[in-house]
Parts: sequence; C-alpha cells; structure tokens
Amino acid sequence: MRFWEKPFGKEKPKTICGEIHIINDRCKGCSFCIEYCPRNVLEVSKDFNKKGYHPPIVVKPDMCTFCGLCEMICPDFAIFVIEKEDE
Amino acid sequence: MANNTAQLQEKSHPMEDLLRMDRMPHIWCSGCGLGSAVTAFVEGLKKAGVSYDKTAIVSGIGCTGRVAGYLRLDSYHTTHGRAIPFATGLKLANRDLTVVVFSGDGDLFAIGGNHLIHAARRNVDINVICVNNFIYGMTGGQNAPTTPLGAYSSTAPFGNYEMPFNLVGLAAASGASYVARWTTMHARRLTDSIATAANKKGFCFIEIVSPCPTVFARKNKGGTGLDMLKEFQTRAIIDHDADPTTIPLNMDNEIVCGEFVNDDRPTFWENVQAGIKARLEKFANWEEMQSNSRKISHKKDRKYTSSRDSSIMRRNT
Amino acid sequence: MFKKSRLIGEYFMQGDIACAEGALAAGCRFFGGYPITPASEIAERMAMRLPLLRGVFIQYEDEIASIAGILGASWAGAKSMTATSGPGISLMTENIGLGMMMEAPCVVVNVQRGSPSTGLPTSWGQSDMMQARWGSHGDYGSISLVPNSPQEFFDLTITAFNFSEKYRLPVFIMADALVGHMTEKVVIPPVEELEIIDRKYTNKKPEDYLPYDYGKNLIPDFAKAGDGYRYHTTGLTHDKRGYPNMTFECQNELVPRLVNKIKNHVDDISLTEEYDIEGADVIVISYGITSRTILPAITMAKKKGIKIGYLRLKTVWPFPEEKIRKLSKKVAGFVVPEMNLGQISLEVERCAHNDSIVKLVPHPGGGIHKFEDVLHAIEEVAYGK
Amino acid sequence: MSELRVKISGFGGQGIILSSFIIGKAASIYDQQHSSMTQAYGPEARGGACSSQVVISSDNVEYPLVDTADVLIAMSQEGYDTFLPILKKGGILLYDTDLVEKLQSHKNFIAKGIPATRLAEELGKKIVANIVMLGFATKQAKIVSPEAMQEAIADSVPSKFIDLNMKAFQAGYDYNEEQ
Repeated sequence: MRFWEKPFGKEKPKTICGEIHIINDRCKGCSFCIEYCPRNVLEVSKDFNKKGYHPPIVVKPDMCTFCGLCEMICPDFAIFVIEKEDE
Repeated sequence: MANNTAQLQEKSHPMEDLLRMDRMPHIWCSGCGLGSAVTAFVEGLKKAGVSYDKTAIVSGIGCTGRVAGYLRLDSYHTTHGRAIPFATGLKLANRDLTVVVFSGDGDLFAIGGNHLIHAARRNVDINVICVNNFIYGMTGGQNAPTTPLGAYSSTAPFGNYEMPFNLVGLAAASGASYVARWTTMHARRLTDSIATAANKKGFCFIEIVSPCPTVFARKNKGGTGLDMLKEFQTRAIIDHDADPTTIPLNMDNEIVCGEFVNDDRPTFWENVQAGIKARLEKFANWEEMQSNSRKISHKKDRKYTSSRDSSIMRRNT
Repeated sequence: MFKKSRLIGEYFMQGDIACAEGALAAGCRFFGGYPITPASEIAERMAMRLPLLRGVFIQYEDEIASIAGILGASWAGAKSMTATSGPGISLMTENIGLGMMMEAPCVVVNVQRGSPSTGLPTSWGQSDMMQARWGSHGDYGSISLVPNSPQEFFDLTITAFNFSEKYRLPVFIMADALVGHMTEKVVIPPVEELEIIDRKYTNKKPEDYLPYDYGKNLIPDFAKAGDGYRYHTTGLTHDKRGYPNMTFECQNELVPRLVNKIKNHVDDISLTEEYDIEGADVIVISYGITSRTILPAITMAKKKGIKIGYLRLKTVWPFPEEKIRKLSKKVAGFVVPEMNLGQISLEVERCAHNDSIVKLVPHPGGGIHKFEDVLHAIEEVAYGK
Repeated sequence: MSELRVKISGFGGQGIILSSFIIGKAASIYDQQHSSMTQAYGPEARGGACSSQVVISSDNVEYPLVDTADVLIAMSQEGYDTFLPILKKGGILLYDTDLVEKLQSHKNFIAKGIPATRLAEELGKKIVANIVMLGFATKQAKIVSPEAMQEAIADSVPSKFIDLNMKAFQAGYDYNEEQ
C-alpha cells in the first residue's frame, strides 16, 4: 500500500555521507588519509598539533561518501567517520 | 571549520573498545604501517564476530611486539622470538580461546624461525600475523632475515649480502592451513583475510608488508611512509593463484599479494584426539590391565606411611 | 576409563616416573618438553598418562619453546611443567626470567648430569645449583627443591607445584641423574590425603581488576585468559596495570617485590631435615643424592667419637640463612660435601662468616664422594678446634 | 638390620635391567622389605656391557650403590671379569655356564653355574634367560622369597608371556648343579 501512496521516485533517494572526526593531537602527520581519500575531502592543515605535526583538515565535508578508507589506513587511530544521512 | 572539528573531537573513536586508550599515543613513528595493521586487525576481529573476552594476543619483541600492549584483549608481551610457543601453550591449555600472534619479521623468522615452521608443521590452531618491514626497526635498522639482497641496513653498510626469506613460501611449505600476503595499503582485503583466519581452524599465516620510513626508507632512499605506500601501490599485484614459494620480495620486483593457501588439514589437537581414541580402542583391555596390577600391589593392610617418614639417619640416631 | 587412570598404592618406581606421577597428583595438566638424558623418562611418562587425564602433552621443537609453552599454558589456567637437564636449562633461562617477571606459576625439573656443556649425559652431578638461583639475568626470588629418593621426588614435585601456585613463580626441582634413574618403592596416597594448593584467582570484577595489584603478602591475584579480564602482561618493567613503565620508581617497586615475596616467606618455603644438631661439634650440610652417598662417612665419624650433626636441605633456594647463622655460633664448623666444586658451600661460608669454619668436600660429578675424603674433612674440622 | 647387595651384569638386550627391577620389586612390594635399584648405562646400551644393582634392606636403604656385592650375577664373560673384584668374601657368584667360560679361582666365595640361556632356548624363547637366572638366584642365593619373586615377575612382563616366564622361573628354581 505504501508504494501506491508514495510513488517510486517521488521521494528523494537517500545518499549516504560521512562525518569525519579528527583527533588532532593523536595525528603524526603521515598524510595517508589525505592521499588515499578518493574524493579529496581532506587537506593538510596549516596549524600544528601538540606534537608539531600538521593534522589533516576537512575541506570538502559534503564530498565524503562514508567509504571509511581514511579510518582504515590511519596508523594513529586519529581519524574516523560516522555515517550521516543527508537531509 | 576549526570550531566544528573541535566539537567533533569529543566523540570517541569506534575502535576504542578494543584499544587501550590510556596508552595512546603509541610509540610507532609517523608514517609507520603498524597502526594501519592494527586497525585492520581490530576491524577483522569485529567482522569475524569472535568474542573479545575469548581472544588472546601474544607478541614478541620489537616494534610489532608492542601491538599486544595496545589491544584491550588478554595480551601477552613475551620474550624475543618465543611468541609462537607461548601461544601454542595458551591455546592448547584453553582450546576455547582464539589465539593470535602479532609480531615482526625479525622476531618470527630470525630468532623465532624454528618455532614458526614447527607450529605450521603441527598445524596448531593459532593465527600468526607477521608485519614485514624488511628491517629491525626498534633496535635501529639492522639487517633482518627479510632484508632484500643489496638493501642497506646499519649492519649491511655495503648492501645486504644475504638472500632474504620468502615468508609466505616458508609458511606454506611448512604446512600452514592458510597463507596470505597483503600490504598495509590493502586495508580492506587485509581485514577480510584477518576475519577469515580468525574463524579458520589450523595454523593461519598472514604477512603484512609495511612501510618503515624511519630506518628502512632512510637507508634505502625510500622517502616518507607515504612514498613507500605509493611504491607498494605501483608494485603490488593481486594473484590468489600464485605459488607462494615462487614470489619472493626484492627491492623492486612485483609484490604479489593474495590468499595463496586455504586448506583444511586436521589440526594438532584433532590429530591428538583421533590418535588417542584409536589407540585406546585397540587396547580395550587396557583398563583391565591397570586394575589388575593395582589389585596385586594395593593390599589393604599396608599403611601408606610406611616409607614416607624418610628418616634417613635412623640407624645413626 | 579416564577417571580410573589415577594410581594409588605402592609401586616400585623410577625417580623420573615418580616425578611425573607427583605432577599428575598435584594437578598438572600440561607438559611441554624436549627429550634429554636423564630427564626423558618424565616426558615419556607424561605422554602416556596425560591424555588419559584429559591433559595436554606436547613435545616441542626445543627447550626454549618448552618453557615458553608452559608459561602460555599457565596463563590459560593450567598447572604446567617441563623437565630437562643442564643443557636444556641453559636454553630456558631467558624465559624462566620471563616467568619470574610475569609471575606465571609453573614447575621446571632439572635432572642434573655431569656438567658443563654436554658433560656426562648418563652420569650425575649437582653443579647447576647456582644456575637455579641466578641463571636468568636480573634479580628475582627463586625456589629450588632437591629430592634424594624417588619417593621424595614424588613428594617434592607436589610441593613444588604448591609453592609455584602460592607464590606465583617458576619453581625448580633440582634432582640428579642418580635419583632420576633410581628405582625404589614409591607410595602414592589417595588424592584426598595430599595437600594441594591452587593459585588464588581474583574475585574482582574485570573493570576493577589490576593484574599486578598486591596485598600484604606481595603476591598478586591471578586471572586467566578467556575470563573477560582482558589484562596485559609483559616482560618489561610494568606497573600494577601490567603496562610497561620505564621509570626508576616502577622498577623500584616491582623488582624488590619479586625478591621479597620469597624472602618474606622463607620460613614457609624452607624444608630441612636435622639429626643430632643439639650439642654437635661438626655439622654436615648436604642435599640431594649426596646426602645418602656420604652417610657411611658419618657413621665412621660417629664411631670415632666425633659429635656430629647432620643437616639436609630439601629446599636449597631460598637458602636458610638464619638457621645457618644461628648454628654457626654454636659449632666448630660445617662440612659441605657436594657434587660440584663449591656452590652451596659459598652460601654456608657467607652465613657462617667469622663464627665457624666451613670445609667444602668437592666432587666434579660422574661418581660419588670417597668416604675417606668426607671423613678427613670432618676430622679436620672436629680436631682443628 | 640386614642388607643384601646384588650386582647383575651382562650385555644389553639380555634383560639385565629388568632382572634387577624384578628383584627390587619383589623385595619392596611383595616381601615387605626396602630396596633400591640403580642402573648404569651408556650410549653403547644395545649389545654393549650393561650392569645394574639392587640393594635390599630390612630398613630404608640409605646408601644406594653397590661397591661390594653380596651376590654377583654374571650373564657374560665381560661382566664376570669386570665385577668379580667387587664380590665380597663369602659372597655368592651365579653365572651362565655357556656364556662365562673362563673362570678364575673361586676360593673366597661360592660359585654356582646354570646354563640359563640354553634352558631358556629349550623353553622356546631365548629372552627369558634372565628369568631362568632369577629362579636360580631365588633358590641358591635366597635373595627374596619365591612367592614374591613370582608375583613380581607376573607383574613386570607382558600378560601374554606370564606362563612362559613362570615356566622359566621354575626351570631355574629347580635346576640342580650336580645334574
């Protein structure tokens, strides 16, 4: 019944996107996440963290597709992504 | 944006239930692949669905030897090279455990090489994850049994003269049930491999090729960790059908990755049980023999204390 | 069938086999070892008996793996043991240190042979006594028990397990080839008549548990792998959480505790046998098989009218320092016959200090003391007064 | 307190160690005595010289070695030659007449021979020669009681061969030198 009420295509299809969290002071500035992000969401920040490294910074938050590669490849457990529904 | 990031930091990393956060940050260098390997391991464990309470991790000595200390599992940081026999004892004395050895190439294949081949031969039900960075990292870049021919190290200033071990070939030839090789760049495939191994019976061996920017790259003009990772990316190919004994790692050849062996062989413990059962059935009168000999030797009127007061000097006193 | 395979009664049994049976009676259910004369019979017996008691026997690729394996099994909650001879102990020493540092209970049997190196494989000696105390690098308290007959080999194996469980450390049994290959009557009592001590498991919840938190007795409570405690343990200097801590403060708390947990309990651990100590002029101190092979000399000395007392050490480490100090104030001297060129006699000398003389009767192993040599030493001490 | 020190010698494979094990077992388990058995073997165990020793005592055995023997059992010429000097005056020598041929003067002790190996062969198995010798020793040297010896033999050999071993024991026990 629901399908009759809401015809296919009427509702905007959900897109999965991610919300990137960076734990700045844990980062050792290896740039793995920046290099391997398929959609270039991250960039090297100009700021230093406590240890004198340049942590990444999210520059294109809307481009994140929650692929999780940055989280997987980060050797310092300093970055993670949480699934977020796009409104 | 900066504001936003600060706010987001309050949320905790999803791996924190399996990491000892009170020990972070870890001691590994910037650009080292070990952290990625640990992430893959944690994700692999989650994927495998094993109970964390029933998972034990054993490490030897070295950079990779510190892994046990960062994982919130029953974790044992043992002596140099002896993680595998320790893990064998742990597993055999409590067969409910999933026992993982996480150690480096020097620990597992130089000082501990004998233990590795014998554990693989026995097919003890443990998983061995070897992080191969081609060099001794913690002690300052000395030659390892995996250092490629011609590569420089602090004990090979003229280039390494020795042929390196092909780890997957050695493990497969020794009889491992599962053998795979990945680089830290193959994060997802590595995770899958670790999950497969966690649920697989028998001796499972996974080699993780990992960048060591601080000593290996510096001595061999490898650049940063990122440069090494990029190099792995260009050199790595995936070939599950490759014969593991024919794919050694050199300075510039292809890094053949894949799951090379995935067999089902009876494990050590299965063989033990089968052997005992067969033997006891053959000698069904064993029990009878035992009770017979007891009947003769165990007379009622004899005191148990007869020779227990070992007063050796009775004659003299 | 599995339950019935416990032996009770009197048996004419070899020392090595009595040791294996003692271990089983004490509850040992994991044996990892590597064959070596004259200790192989222990492994052979365990291989036959352990499967019937649902235990695990594994012949490892070498002695290093054996000791590492029994430490692993110990952390899984099993009472575990290995047996070897001098060359094997030399290989094991590093991991014995790990056991001391991690405080993993287990028993290491050394059936001593003539040494050093390969020495006299089929003959006997007592020259590994200091190795049992100081073998692994670093400071730690250690316990060594020395049997002099198959029956005592059986009894002391049980005691060794009790001490290891109680004080949480690898405990040595320093037998020798003669005791190991000697066959005598061994009485195996029903298990109810034996005193068996098990390690103290923690009753704390996992979130409150600290693996190296200790009480007055300096011994931490145990938690085994797989019980959800998810603790860390390491051979590095560690704090109460088991985490590596490279500071002087931590080292200064941990290492003295490893020594003191034994030192403070010497009275409980030290087992000796004394005869005619009261009013003696000369006291013979001996241990292991030597305590039997020199007896004719003592009988001879008695016949000559020498007031001779006799002290036999069943526990050599920790050394009964106080006892010897007290005795040294009363007697003219000590005679220490041992099958080495002076190891325990050094300890006696240290304790006797300036109060009395100490006469070593050395023997390199591979035979037994000549009675005349022992008698001569006794006379020297008695008449030199 | 009485003590009896027995030395058994021969070559590897003759069951020398088993013989002394059986004597010790008979004494300590079935005869209510105390006994201590020690063995000497080297790498040359098979076919080489082999000896073992038992001390039987009414009290705890203190000194476990046999420096002077009350009874010497010689199952080979080499064993005879090596250990004859430790046999004390008035002691008993028991030897296999086929294997020990060059005898010295036996003035100081009692010597009794038995063709143990030949008798064992007649019974069908050469390997029971040691049990024949034990039967002979039980009778001639009164090491332990015959009942205890029989029980100890039955307890120490494979159950299939108990009958054969009992026959061997009897053959040795009944053997009369003057025959």
